[in-house]
Amino acid sequence: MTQPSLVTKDLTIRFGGHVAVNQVNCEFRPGELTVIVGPNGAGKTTFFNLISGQLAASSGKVVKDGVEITKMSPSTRARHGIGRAFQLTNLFPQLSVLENIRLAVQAHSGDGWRLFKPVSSYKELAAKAERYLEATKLTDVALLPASALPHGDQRKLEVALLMAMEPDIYMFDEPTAGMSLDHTPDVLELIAEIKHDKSKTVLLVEHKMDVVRALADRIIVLHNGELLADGAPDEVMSSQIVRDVYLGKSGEAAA
Amino acid sequence: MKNLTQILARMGGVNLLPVAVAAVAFVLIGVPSSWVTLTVAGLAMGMMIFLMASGLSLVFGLMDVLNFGHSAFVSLGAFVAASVLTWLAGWLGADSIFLNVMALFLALTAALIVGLAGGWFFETVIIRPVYKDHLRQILITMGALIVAEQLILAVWGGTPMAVPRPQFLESAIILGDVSIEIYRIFAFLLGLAVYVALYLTLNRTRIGLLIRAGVENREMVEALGFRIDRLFIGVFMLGSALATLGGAMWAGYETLISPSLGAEMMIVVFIVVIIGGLGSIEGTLLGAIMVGLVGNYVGFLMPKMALASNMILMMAILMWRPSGLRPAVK
Amino acid sequence: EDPIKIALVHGISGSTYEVFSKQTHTGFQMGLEYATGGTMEVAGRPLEIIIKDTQFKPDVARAALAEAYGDDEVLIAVGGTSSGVTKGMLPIAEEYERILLIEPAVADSLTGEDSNRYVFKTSRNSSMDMQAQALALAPDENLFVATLAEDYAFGRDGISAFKAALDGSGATIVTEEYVPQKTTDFTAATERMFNALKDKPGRKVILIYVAGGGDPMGKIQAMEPARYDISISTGGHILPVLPTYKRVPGMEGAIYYYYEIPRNEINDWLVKEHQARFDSPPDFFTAGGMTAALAIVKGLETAESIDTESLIAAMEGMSWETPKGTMTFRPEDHQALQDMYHFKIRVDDEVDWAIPDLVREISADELKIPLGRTN
Amino acid sequence: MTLLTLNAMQTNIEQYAVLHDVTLTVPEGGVFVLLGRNGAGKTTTLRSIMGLWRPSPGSVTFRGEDISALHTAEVARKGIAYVPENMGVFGGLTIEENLILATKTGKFDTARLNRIYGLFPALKTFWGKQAWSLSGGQKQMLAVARAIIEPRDLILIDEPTKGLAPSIIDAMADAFREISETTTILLVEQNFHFAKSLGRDMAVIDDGRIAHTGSMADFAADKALQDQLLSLSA
Amino acid sequence: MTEQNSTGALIVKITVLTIGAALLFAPFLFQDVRSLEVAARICVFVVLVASYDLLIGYTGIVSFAHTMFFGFGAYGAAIALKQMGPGWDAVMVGGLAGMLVSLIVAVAIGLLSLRVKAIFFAMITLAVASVVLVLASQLSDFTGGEDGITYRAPQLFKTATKLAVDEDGKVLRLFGVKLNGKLAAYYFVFATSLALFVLMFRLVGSPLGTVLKAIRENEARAEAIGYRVVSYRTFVFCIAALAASLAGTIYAIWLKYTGPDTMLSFSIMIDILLMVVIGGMGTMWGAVIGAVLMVLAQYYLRDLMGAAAEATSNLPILPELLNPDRWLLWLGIIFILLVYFFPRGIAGTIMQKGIAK
Ligand SMILES: Nc1ncnc2c1ncn2[C@@H]1O[C@H](COP(=O)(O)OP(=O)(O)OP(=O)(O)O)[C@@H](O)[C@H]1O
Ligand SMILES: Nc1ncnc2c1ncn2[C@@H]1O[C@H](COP(=O)(O)OP(=O)(O)OP(=O)(O)O)[C@@H](O)[C@H]1O
Ligand SMILES: [Mg+2]
Ligand SMILES: [Mg+2]
Repeated sequence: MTQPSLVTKDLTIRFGGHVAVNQVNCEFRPGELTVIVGPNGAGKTTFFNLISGQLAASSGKVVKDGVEITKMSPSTRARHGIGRAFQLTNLFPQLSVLENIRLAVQAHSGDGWRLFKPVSSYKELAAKAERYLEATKLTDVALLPASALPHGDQRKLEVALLMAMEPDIYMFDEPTAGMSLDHTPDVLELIAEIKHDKSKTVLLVEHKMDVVRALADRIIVLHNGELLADGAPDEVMSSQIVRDVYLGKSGEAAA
Repeated sequence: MKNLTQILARMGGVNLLPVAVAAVAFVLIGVPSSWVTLTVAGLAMGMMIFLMASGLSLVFGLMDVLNFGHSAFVSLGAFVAASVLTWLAGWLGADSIFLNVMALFLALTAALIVGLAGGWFFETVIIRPVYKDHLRQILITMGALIVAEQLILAVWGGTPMAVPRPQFLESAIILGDVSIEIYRIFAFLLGLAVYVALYLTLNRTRIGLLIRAGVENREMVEALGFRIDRLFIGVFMLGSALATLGGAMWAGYETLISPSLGAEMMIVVFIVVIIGGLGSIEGTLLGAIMVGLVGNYVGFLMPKMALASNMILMMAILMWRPSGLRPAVK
Repeated sequence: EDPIKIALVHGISGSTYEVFSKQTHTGFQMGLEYATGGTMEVAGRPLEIIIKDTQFKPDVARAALAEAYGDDEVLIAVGGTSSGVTKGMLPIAEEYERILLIEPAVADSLTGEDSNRYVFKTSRNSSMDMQAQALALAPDENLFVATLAEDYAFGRDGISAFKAALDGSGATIVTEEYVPQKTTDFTAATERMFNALKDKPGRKVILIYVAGGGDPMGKIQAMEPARYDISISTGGHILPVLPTYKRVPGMEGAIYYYYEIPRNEINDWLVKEHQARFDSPPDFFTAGGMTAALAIVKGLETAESIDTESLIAAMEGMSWETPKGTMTFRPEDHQALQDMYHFKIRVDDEVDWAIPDLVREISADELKIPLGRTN
Repeated sequence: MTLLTLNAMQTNIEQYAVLHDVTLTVPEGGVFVLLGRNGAGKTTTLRSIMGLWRPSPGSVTFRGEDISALHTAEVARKGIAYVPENMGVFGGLTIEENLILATKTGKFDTARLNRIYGLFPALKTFWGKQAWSLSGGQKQMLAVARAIIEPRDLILIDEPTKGLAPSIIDAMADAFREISETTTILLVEQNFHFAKSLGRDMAVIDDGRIAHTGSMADFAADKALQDQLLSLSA
Repeated sequence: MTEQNSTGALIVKITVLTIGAALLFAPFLFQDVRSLEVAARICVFVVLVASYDLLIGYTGIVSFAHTMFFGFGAYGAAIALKQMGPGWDAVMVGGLAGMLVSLIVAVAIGLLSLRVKAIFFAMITLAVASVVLVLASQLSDFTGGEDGITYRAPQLFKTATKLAVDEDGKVLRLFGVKLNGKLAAYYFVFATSLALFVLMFRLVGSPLGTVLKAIRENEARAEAIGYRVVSYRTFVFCIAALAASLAGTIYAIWLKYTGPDTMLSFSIMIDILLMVVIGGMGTMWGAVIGAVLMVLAQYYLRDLMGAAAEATSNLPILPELLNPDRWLLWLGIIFILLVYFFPRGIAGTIMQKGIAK
């Protein structure tokens, strides 16, 4: 088996008395797509926040490729190859779609500190940005400010930003929420493509069961901040406890 | 250690800060009569600053509007009250307490009315288009400040104006070596009354909640069935009226006023609002009293430091509590 | 004939002091009128006045003055209102080699090291104020003084001038309090002064030297210094401020001008005309403006020819009549030496303000005004 | 009986014409579902009813009264509640305060409150917490709870199941079914499965026009129509 | 946001280039004293406003300490010129000292407080700036206190200096303009300002410029995709401080006078703010337009209003309102209307026009 690229050890965060993520131990490997499910408020987004650094852990560790990153700032973690997209769309609203993507590309290339050469002279940057625009089918709206896009396209741009960061670890938080059915397949295809690159690790939070079934190599279940189940999709989805806390009746119907 | 903090918290937490400062000052000053004089004067000064700051804090905290034009209302209140008092100078000079009080009452009422009207105008014309946009608020209220100052200059001229005071507020009560100005006692009581009134409206009614919700999401409050636009005008009018009231009281204290009065008080007022914590009337009161007391104690103990005392106080408090003493949002 | 051009370079917008500049302008106009008998002509040439606004900004002031000299080609410029702005104007006069007559800015330094031979000053300076103030206290061994001033150059210089004037009189300074500029609460400083003074024998005086807008005198009076036999002393002030002096009847000090004090023809005319035209008596700056106009006309009339060098020659050491009596430009630094007035406050309920009654004239030679410029 | 009528409604947002012609009749009682792709104009329709956008020309009639010129607050006081797409919870306020604002008198009706606790236990758990700290799904619950804390005549709900866990969706479906016995619900949904189980009548909106109206049962049976209007074939 | 190819953008660029040309030939085009003063002031304020726009327009940092840095540069040069006598060594020493102090203070403020909320940051800068203002007035032995310092500029810039002489030893004239030290001083101001402006212009067009905008738009997201926000903010705060400091040095050399009212006071801060907003935040072109309009207004609006008041003198009320001394009132009203109707400022609004959709 390959070495895990990302490991959490006893990862915990408390908000006052409330423990949102509780002693979670988990390993994630390159080439594997893990879907994280769990009821609302289970701590999925919080778990992502702890890995990507938006929140600081109360205790426990996050280790990426053998390096402990628990104390690092979000930007440092991003430069260590951790990338994420947000559950609530989180863009640069007044900048154009192209600029949004270019920012992500150049963060990766370390060009942010180039002071005096005009942006246009960085050909490679432009070419890459162009590629991600095409991949997410946003070329037509490249020059519009992000805030002018309809909801569906904003979600796509959110995904495009993550792709353009070219991280080792991809974390998607409900990427298709609120997206109508004609748009959803575009995004799912993109995620599937990343999966084919065996050096990348993918984490995905998703409530739509058809999506989960189509993509998951492995499912982990969070409940009340605790790791409740971890294993192959069929196995996890059919376990009684998951049905009880997560799927409810519709789960039974679907299973 | 932990026990101690808990005990302190139960006894009132940061509210004890002025008491602690006063206690330390008592030891350092060593002359009890001076200490009493300074403390009482400081408390009253704090209350006057509170009057000027409360409107800003209200508008800033509840509606998230940073109104640089606030100081124009302070000046306006001062000049309106001073004009009324000058006009009624005959009543003031009279021996009848009733006439004295009537003149004072009319002056304060005039200031309040002008504040309400001005606030209405300000909200509808100046502020309404820039809710939620801090930068444009700063800019547009700055522009309004320039215009308002020029208008005051045009109406009252630039010469300093002497303000007559009612006879019964002149002079001081002398107890041994302690002297307490009557005007300061009056200011203290008025400030206290305003504080209690504000506290009750904001905490005993849904108004405070509505305004906070309205700032966050105006449309949603309307969708719940409230006319947030009218409420906002109301709050703004109240804030401006408090400013003019504060200005009127300040005019009576200063007795010689010039149109730059508001602008000169502005830094102190901002400091008070900041160290008090955004949006809380309690915090503003606490901040104002701290500024009043510390100013007097430092002025007595280390005159050289008096200048920087407010700044140092602000820095120290922000280091200790980055969002002020008693922020509305915990 | 070509007109003789004179520029008035003052701040007439941008600060509340703009009204003072306007008083100066009024006084200046009336002065010209008086001196030329209404013809507005000197030596057969008409006078033309050009008004420039400094906006109370030194850089704008410098540009305005340069423009007056360079583009409008005025012979003489008169200005400015605040000392800082005026200080910035000094080198421009030197650069263009034209006369700058300072009125009404007061700072001593305007005729000091940084000044130059093109600068004349008709307005009084701070040393005159403070020395006169000291003399008005009739200092002797029996006098104990606590001083209160604002903590910046102007305040500190004033107090040193005051101390210098007390030197040798035997009077004691028990404490010097300096409060930050724009202070509004004087309780702390007052307590310190009370504590320092109250156990002293003899006459006990608090001397106030605060120029800002506030009213420290009223606030100290409200703390009832009389219970320790302490009295207050401070300089006179412009009319709008005098109502606040009603709280201190009997107070003594020194003043630069009050319209009822000087007894001479010019002042009589000024008071009468001003009353008639503006329905109010003239104030500090009206008198000052008139003084400047009278100096210029006299200079032009006595100069051999109408050019800068002849004018300087004529004006150095020149004595001329003003609403305040005779003044003389000291040849060394071009400061106009003048009389000051020792006053005592009288309250008359019929009058809106407190009246500074003349106690005695402090003549120019009693004051030992230090020499400014030596270059 | 007709509760709400939208009559040839056109709505412009700034210079863009978003709704071209929306004519719709919502009968009293039950759940009326409005379907459509992203950007079709569903949210705009709801906002136009609430008076948050102004339709012109066109009118909105509620219980026979034209409400299209009323201020949003007045529309709300006619008994219409709105659960917006972005949930519109007041993050700086606690759960309790959010709910208090939604009541008429400032006091809770205990029975209703208990029913809400039953539907969404999480709200009880976090009662005194500030709403910004809630998870995405919990905010959605709060938004719905606000709409039903008082009796209303009509509730407009914009995509309530977005981001909800399956078990909660079930609970929500039950809740809507129960509510719809006394109150009419106009529901905008992407989750066709969910919509299908609730709706009695339905309409599809496409590019700012009503493309289809009819009963839910008929629509659910007609796969070809679904495919044509919603790209549901996948 | 395609600023590049709209007709509006073209108009703005042509305007700015015209302004540049007018400034370049100012001494020859407008041969009076006031015009040259105005032109020099415009040059300096373009730099000052552009550097402030780096903060407020590009990065979204609201600072009230910008005049403080301007003052450091000015006082550095002024004190050095006063103490060491007029000479280039003094200019160098003073200018560098000003920059050094600016840098230290900027780093300190940046590291200590750029993490706090924007509104607190604005307050803290206001506090620091007012402390410095008071210090300048207290340390009067050094700074000349309220009155400021006058001093002499290097020999080359003295009006009496002759750059070229004709046969009689008199100053040579070119198109009627004396080739004297004043002219040299003006071109010194123009050239140094131009250089600083071009540097900042390149800066905002570089990848760094985009990062700054990203921070303005959504700080947390910029951090999440890998930008160290605090470093970038501190960096741009320092750059802006240095540019302001240099502008101060240049202005001090030109004016030969430095005092709190010209270099430090809060009213200059307000001027800068007005200029940025009038021109348009977040575009360097706007800085030029804003500075030009505002300086022209300061020097000429009065005259204009005087003329207007005279022209309307037989109408009621109008002349009173058009009284030249009320020019600030009108400026304030114009400013409010601008913020209200053209939130993107003049340059920003024009650039918006004619964008091909
Ligand atoms: N900053 C915070 N402060 C306090 N509590 C928080 C904070 N962030 C999250 N929580 C709490 O932690 C719990 C987990 O929230 P989280 O957002 O991780 O849920 P989630 O699993 O992503 O749910 P959903 O599927 O609804 O998005 C919630 O109960 C929430 O209220
Ligand atoms: N504020 C706005 N400014 C400009 N265009 C807008 C605005 N709001 C909506 N639109 C446009 O109006 C159209 C309809 O939007 P609406 O939000 O009503 O769609 P929707 O059917 O609710 O879609 P979704 O399923 O994505 O929520 C879209 O093309 C959208 O881009
Ligand atoms: Mg989540
Ligand atoms: Mg929608």
